[in-house]
Amino acid sequence: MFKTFPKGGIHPPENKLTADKPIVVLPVPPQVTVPVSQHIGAPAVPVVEKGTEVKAGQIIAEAKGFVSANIHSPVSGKVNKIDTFVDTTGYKQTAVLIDVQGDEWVETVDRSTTLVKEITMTREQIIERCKECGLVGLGGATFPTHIKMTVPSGKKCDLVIINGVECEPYLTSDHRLMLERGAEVLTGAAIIMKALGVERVIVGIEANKPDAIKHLTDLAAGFQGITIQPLKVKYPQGGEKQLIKACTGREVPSGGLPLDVGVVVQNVGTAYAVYEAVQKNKPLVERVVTVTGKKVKEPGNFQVRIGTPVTSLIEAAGGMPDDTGKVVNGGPMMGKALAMTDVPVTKGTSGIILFPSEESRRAVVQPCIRCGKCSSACAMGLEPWLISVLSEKAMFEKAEEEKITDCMECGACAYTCPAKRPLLDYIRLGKSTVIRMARERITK
Amino acid sequence: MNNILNVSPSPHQQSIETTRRLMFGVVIALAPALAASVYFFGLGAIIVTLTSVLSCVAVEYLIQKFILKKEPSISDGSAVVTGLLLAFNVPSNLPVYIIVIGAVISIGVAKMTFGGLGSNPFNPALVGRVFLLVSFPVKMTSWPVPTGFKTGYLDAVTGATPLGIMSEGIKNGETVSALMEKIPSHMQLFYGYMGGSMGEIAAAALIIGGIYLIWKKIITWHIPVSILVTVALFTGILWLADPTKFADPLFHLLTGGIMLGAIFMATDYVTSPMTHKGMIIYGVGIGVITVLIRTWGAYPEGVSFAILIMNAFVPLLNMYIKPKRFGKEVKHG
Amino acid sequence: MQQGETITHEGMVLKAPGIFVAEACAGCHAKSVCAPGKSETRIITVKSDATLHPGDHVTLVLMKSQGFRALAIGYVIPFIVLIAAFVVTSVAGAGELVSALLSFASIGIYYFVIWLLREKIGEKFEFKIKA
Amino acid sequence: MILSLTLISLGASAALGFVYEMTKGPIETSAMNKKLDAIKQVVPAFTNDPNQEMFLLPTGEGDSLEVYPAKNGEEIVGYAVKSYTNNGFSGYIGFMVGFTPTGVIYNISVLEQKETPGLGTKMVPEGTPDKPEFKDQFKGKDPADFVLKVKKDGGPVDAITAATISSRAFCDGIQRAYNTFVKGGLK
Amino acid sequence: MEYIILIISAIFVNNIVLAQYLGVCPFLGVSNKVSTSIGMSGAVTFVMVLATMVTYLIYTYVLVPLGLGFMQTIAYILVIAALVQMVEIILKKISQPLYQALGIFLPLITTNCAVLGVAILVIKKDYNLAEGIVYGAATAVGFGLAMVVLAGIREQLELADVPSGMKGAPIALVTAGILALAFMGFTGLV
Amino acid sequence: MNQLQNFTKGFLKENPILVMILGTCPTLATTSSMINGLGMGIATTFVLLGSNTVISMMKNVIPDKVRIPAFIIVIATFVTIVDLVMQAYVPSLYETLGIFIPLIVVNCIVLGRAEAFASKNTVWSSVVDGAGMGLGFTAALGVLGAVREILGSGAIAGFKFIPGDGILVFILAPGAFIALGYLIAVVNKINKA
Amino acid sequence: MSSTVLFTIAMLGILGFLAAVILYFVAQKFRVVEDPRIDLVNEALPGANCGGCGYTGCRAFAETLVKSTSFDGLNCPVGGADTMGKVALILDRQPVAVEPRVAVLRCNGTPANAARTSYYDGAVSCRVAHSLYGGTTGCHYGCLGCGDCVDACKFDAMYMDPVTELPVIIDDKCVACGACVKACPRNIIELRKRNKKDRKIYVSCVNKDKGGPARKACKVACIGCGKCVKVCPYEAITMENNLAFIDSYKCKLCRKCVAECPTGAILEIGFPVREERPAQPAEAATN
Ligand SMILES: Cc1cc2nc3c(=O)[nH]c(=O)nc-3n(C[C@H](O)[C@H](O)[C@H](O)COP(=O)(O)O)c2cc1C
Ligand SMILES: Cc1cc2nc3c(=O)[nH]c(=O)nc-3n(C[C@H](O)[C@H](O)[C@H](O)COP(=O)(O)O)c2cc1C
Ligand SMILES: Cc1cc2nc3c(=O)[nH]c(=O)nc-3n(C[C@H](O)[C@H](O)[C@H](O)COP(=O)(O)O)c2cc1C
Ligand SMILES: Cc1cc2nc3c(=O)[nH]c(=O)nc-3n(C[C@H](O)[C@H](O)[C@H](O)CO)c2cc1C
Ligand code: SF4
Ligand code: SF4
Ligand code: SF4
Ligand code: SF4
Ligand code: FES
Repeated sequence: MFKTFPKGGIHPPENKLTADKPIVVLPVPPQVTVPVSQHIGAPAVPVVEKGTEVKAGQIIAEAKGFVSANIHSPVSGKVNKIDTFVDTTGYKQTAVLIDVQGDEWVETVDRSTTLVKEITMTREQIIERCKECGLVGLGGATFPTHIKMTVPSGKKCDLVIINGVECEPYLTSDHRLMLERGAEVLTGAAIIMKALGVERVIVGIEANKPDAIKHLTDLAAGFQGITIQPLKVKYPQGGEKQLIKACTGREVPSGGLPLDVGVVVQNVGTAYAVYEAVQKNKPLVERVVTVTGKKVKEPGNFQVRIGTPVTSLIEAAGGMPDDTGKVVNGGPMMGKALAMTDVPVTKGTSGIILFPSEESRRAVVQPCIRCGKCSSACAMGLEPWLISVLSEKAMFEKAEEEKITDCMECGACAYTCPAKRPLLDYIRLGKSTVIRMARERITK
Repeated sequence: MNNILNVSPSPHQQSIETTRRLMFGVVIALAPALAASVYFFGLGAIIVTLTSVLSCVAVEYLIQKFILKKEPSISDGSAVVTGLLLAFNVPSNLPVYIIVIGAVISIGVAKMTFGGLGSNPFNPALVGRVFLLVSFPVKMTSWPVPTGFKTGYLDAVTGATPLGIMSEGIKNGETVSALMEKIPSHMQLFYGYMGGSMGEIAAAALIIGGIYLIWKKIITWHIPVSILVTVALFTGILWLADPTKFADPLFHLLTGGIMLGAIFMATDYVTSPMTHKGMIIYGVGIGVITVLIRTWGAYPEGVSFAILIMNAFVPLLNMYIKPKRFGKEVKHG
Repeated sequence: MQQGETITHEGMVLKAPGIFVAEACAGCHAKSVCAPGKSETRIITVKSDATLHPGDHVTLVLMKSQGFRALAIGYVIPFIVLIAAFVVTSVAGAGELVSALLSFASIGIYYFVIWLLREKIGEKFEFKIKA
Repeated sequence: MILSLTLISLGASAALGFVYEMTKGPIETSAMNKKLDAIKQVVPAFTNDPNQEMFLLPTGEGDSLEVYPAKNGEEIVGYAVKSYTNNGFSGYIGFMVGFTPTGVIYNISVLEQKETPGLGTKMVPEGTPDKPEFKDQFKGKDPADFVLKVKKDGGPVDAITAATISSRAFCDGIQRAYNTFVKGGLK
Repeated sequence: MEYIILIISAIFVNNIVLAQYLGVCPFLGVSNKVSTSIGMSGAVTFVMVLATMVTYLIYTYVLVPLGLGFMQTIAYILVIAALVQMVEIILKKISQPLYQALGIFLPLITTNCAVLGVAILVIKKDYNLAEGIVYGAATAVGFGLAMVVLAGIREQLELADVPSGMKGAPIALVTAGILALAFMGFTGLV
Repeated sequence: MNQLQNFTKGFLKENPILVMILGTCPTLATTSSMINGLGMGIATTFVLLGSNTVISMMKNVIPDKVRIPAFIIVIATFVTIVDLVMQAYVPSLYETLGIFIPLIVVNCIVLGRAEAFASKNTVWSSVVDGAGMGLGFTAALGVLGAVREILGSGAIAGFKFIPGDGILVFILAPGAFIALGYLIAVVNKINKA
Repeated sequence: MSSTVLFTIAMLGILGFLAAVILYFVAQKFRVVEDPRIDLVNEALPGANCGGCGYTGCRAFAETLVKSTSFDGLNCPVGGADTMGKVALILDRQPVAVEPRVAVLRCNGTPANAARTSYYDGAVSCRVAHSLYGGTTGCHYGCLGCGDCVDACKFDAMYMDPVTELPVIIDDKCVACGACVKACPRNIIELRKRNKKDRKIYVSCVNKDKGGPARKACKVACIGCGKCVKVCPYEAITMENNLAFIDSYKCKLCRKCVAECPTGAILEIGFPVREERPAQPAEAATN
């Protein structure tokens, strides 16, 4: 029984080239660059200085403010310097540069691979541990996990959804994680369940990963309250509002959070990180990254330390093909294009895609022919053609009335548009302006 | 290694659908009807089509190049579609100069004046057609009779359209059944054996084109179906009420520009609503106005007017009929 | 204020708390030569917590629905009253002169009723300021 | 202030009244002339004042038409019948139809019409012998044997191209005049 | 039935702006926004009917008996101007907020061709008072319809790249022309 | 501003129809041929001249508060005079212009000029202004009429130089709107250049 | 006199009286609040409605001018001193002299000076590009080249130079309305004092990086070395965040700094070609 969300959605070519490539653990690079802001919210504040000797797993920057997360050293070695670097977002920010020496870990970390299924910690301890370990959502938004696990008073949570949809083309890291570390992921889910005091977990997986569906369904038998929900393939099913609608029929109200309908959504990678943090006391210093592309020699899924330069990841995949025209951090629909490849992997890096030059340029922009295909594609029920032109013409108030802030930036509209309009470019611009205007209104 | 990388905001993939592909899809869908017209009207159909397409493209090119001083965009194919549909909407014996005037009006007045592709509120081909109809009523209503492929053009033998015969006759007090005698059988109407505008006659060929468009997802069913159903229902009710004064629904569906209009002209993206609900209201409006004009108006045929009138309401429909926003109804589980 | 569409209007603070507004003719291309519509500038009183100074330029905001309500009370309902009164009196057999005069009278009554209800109606129209 | 306005009103009204008095005569004559011109056009030369001798004849459809007898001296040379039809492309068309005492159409003048320029309006102009217009085909015909129907309806009248409706209406108007003329016993 | 024909004729077939060329200035001037157009139509309907009634009475019961038919124009214009102003004053007196709300919503309805034109046409067409009222109301609805439709199109065009020379009145006129062309389809409906 | 400028401004720079977009109704309604257009223009010019003259003469007499009703009365008087005179002496033209003669009274140009110009200027300037504006109006009507007549019936001032029918639309309402639209666009362009 | 004339007079008398009463009443109620001077001032303004004054349009500005008590901070950049003089005359006040200004582009990152490190392929809009990343060169401060400023200019005073990929300001047409300043997401454009013969000297760079990275990104970047600050005899140059800034009101156009700058970040425009002997900085050019 495959479910999906009712309105909108598209079917871009899947190109899951690395679906059958097992996760390869990459060696530690000679030098890592660890940005202090790898999450939504205020950057963390460095607590080391030039020359400090650090061990892997040691805290090097502390969360500052409510929505923020600790940063740990992914390697052992010596701090080379703390300076500004360009990160994957294309902007400068502070990072800690560490010269690697050996691979020594903080003693408290349990590095064994034995599965620990039993959950001994209390709710509060779990949340505290996630906070200490600097966990953030790995599904893309890098929202600090501990905040998501804390239900504000007055709200009720009765369901956790584990997002194993991985609806972005090309990416397979979640897929591999579910296949290879399925039990850990489910244990992580159980921990999240406990932290939120919830009885039920649904794991949503799209039908293009039948092996993962089967594997997890088998494993789920050993867990209380976990069900696997197969879903039809349709982008952007991984968007949390769409996923909730698909799995439960509940509709997160406009401007609301999943919690408004009693749901918390976590990515499978996050669930795995929760498992490692809670059961193994291991901070978030590693993640699985898919490196792929049609012309890449040895595409694959790699487990790497945070801070590893993207260049070395690409080397691991057989090097950058000569005619590479675009490198994207993340999926082709929502990822960010990199202006240069000597940027570090961060907590939010789910994949690196190398597009050959013929696929790297956008087609020539033509006038909107009002075909309505973008509206049909929008899963949020918006009218992308309208809000984008309103934003282009700086009619932001009108755009606000047309709910521009509901846009989740999935890019389905810009993908479908036959006139190749840069719809999302302008929508994003309008969205940020409108949000800024709204904020100014409140503070006034 | 350093390639200069391309950087753009997401998404980094685009579908293969382009404006040009859509437009040429429409051209392909029009091919059967064009073949039928050439079969029935011969050389005239070819001359009219060529003139119309060429002059539409030329007008667009010249205006963009010399008046608007923009990069000409004729390669998107929209002018070709407009040209073809303009040709489909006129008799196959129309003199070249009138067709050229039609092209100037369609492209120059109805399209480029508003800013070109995508900006025009009214269907360009129909503006051209109605303009010609009102300006040259004689030339625009002398319909060549289908004779099989002939090389006649301006000198083609003319006669009335079935709708014309019906409308005249009823106004003259004749009964429908008597008039039906003067009109080809329904089967002949279905294949296109009747007088009429060049491309509107062959219902069968137009339906094939329509199915192709829907199959290729170029259009959705909403507009054509709502128009045809409305016309069938409305004329059906009238027919049941008084079969001597009103023709049967099938006759209405098979004659005049209903098929051409419903499948190819009302569906023009630019001038039709964006939401499915809007499309259905739009279609029903076209259906109702068409039947009103056909049965009570001075013109025997009303599809063109009906579409233009509903075109005018499209901005209002777009304004007030919005897609259902996600998260509007606050449900709690 | 986010919900629903609004009508906005340029205005200038005349003296706090009064606001000085050019009426809707401001948008009409003919206003510079349109004598009857000219120079009628309306003073609108707005409750606002924003600190305003005479001479400040502000945008007045009125909910569209409130605009339409004003329209209904000011013009549409009296129209209906007028027609209804005319129809009723005509059907009752009055001649056109009498019917007409009676319907004018009904409008008068209508306005009188509105006048009685003025407090209530007044509450419904609320201007906001967007600086 | 009210005084000044009243004064202005007074001045204006004086001017108005004066102009009205002045133009009253010419307006009446010009209105008269218009009718007279039409009558002159459709009947042979006359000496009387048909306006003075106008009488009404019932059409048999519940209304009446104005008939203007034209006399040369005492001899009746023709009748001008003011007829109409409501079947025009745009509704009402008014005619002045001139008959000789024998019932033959002498000439027709269209007094009022709202037909489409270039189509229905072709019923208005007077032709020349070498370039006859629509109207000319009726001259000298006796509707008793010249059926007032367009060719499409089986009659002898050549319709105006692409304006059958107007042509039909034209025939209808003439027919009305003729019927009234005959019924009134003038023939 | 007669009234229905009158209504259809006044709204569609002989639409006051699109076929009779009356009230073109406000048609062009106020049709920038749909909401204002709707408001304007409502207001014009009331004013038009009121004006038709008053002028009809004055004409039939004052001017004609006195033999002053030629004073139609001057009497009408004064009466209409005063009437419009009176409505405004009454509204202002009744409820200040109501009046203010209308003020920023609608332009002042001054006497335009349409109001005066309808008053004159009612006399010219020999309507009785009831017909005159129906005609006035239907004409106003037709005026409103045309204006709202044009406003919709113009609001949409605001987002389009209309060539600079055509912006404003020219494009509104061309649009109105095509609209008139489309409305010609109603010819003969009555 | 000298009197010449005062006079000529009505033709292009401040043309009432083509720049200020006023008096559109008579413009559209009476320009199906050039002659009709000119006729309407001249009638309006006469009213404009008359009212401008009288109002500027009386500007000191009329109290400010009642100036609008006073202007209206003056204008309406002139309109009625034109109406009566045309009815008497050019009945056929009067008939074609129909309802638009009395409607001169609401033509914004007339009242607008009274208010904006005549009530503030000397008699002589007001006469020049009225003449300029009126003739500008007339010229615009004439040009539009000519364009429509040429396109619509292949004739100019009734003289037919293209055989057959023209493009009929231009004599009808849609053509009137469209032709005026483009004419305004052209004048905009000229004024900008 | 006939009865018609009598009736006419009576009729109009009554009508006139009625109208007068009603309309007079109206006139009372609708007291004209508008200051007649607003119209006059409005007419004196250029009517460009460009917003350069900071108000929504010329009329709005006219209203403000009339209501204001002094001209402090009120200026129409389009009409300049002329217009403000006229307004002052109407309002019977002293005009405040506002020196004319002109827009200046503070970036010289042509492809020759600043190597392109990536190609921007998104919507052609500086605001979009700016929100996306640092830009197509190593300099994260410089011009993005999509021409938002050109679109913003209502006076056709700007165009994009296809070779330098930078906007060019046409001094003669620029009225210093500031629209481009607001449009540029990177704050590259500055309104500077307009000097005689449109001469100008300014630091054509906004890079706040340290010398090394700045120089690496762009050959003509300001590296913050401070030499110009030292050499300027009029203290017109300040240094902040590794970036030199020349105050156009203090600068006396002596051109000493230009010669001093090691990267050529300071531009001199509108001066006659320098003579070969750099020892004697052309005094003649200073006025
Ligand atoms: C300001 C803000 C506050 C949030 N608060 C909560 C919260 O209290 N509880 C929670 O479960 N998620 C919270 N979220 C996280 C969102 O629900 C969501 O999971 C996150 O934005 C990532 O979703 P995405 O990847 O679909 O964009 C918050 C997000 C933001 C931006
Ligand atoms: C368009 C869109 C697509 C997304 N696709 C996925 C996805 O395929 N898998 C996923 O885990 N999260 C996806 N996300 C992020 C989820 O909305 C959500 O943030 C995430 O599942 C929350 O888990 P996290 O906080 O653990 O990251 C997507 C978000 C958007 C807006
Ligand atoms: C704009 C337009 C105006 C028309 N005006 C008239 C008209 O005034 N009189 C008329 O008889 N037919 C007129 N017609 C044509 C009728 O609609 C109808 O086609 C015609 O009368 C049929 O007659 P036929 O058999 O002579 O072609 C007009 C057609 C159009 C398109
Ligand atoms: C499905 C479809 C239908 C179309 N129908 C028309 C049409 O009826 N008339 C026309 O001029 N162009 C038509 N076009 C072409 C194009 O949309 C048209 O030229 C635009 O209206 C010009 O802006 C059509 C295009 C498509 C894709
Ligand atoms: S990017 Fe925004 S507007 Fe576009 S389809 Fe996705 S949610 Fe809708
Ligand atoms: S998909 Fe593109 S062309 Fe179609 S309506 Fe949306 S923006 Fe316009
Ligand atoms: S260059 Fe800038 S400051 Fe100068 S006129 Fe243009 S927008 Fe205004
Ligand atoms: S100066 Fe600013 S606005 Fe202009 S092109 Fe450069 S970045 Fe864009
Ligand atoms: S002339 Fe302005 S409304 Fe008619």
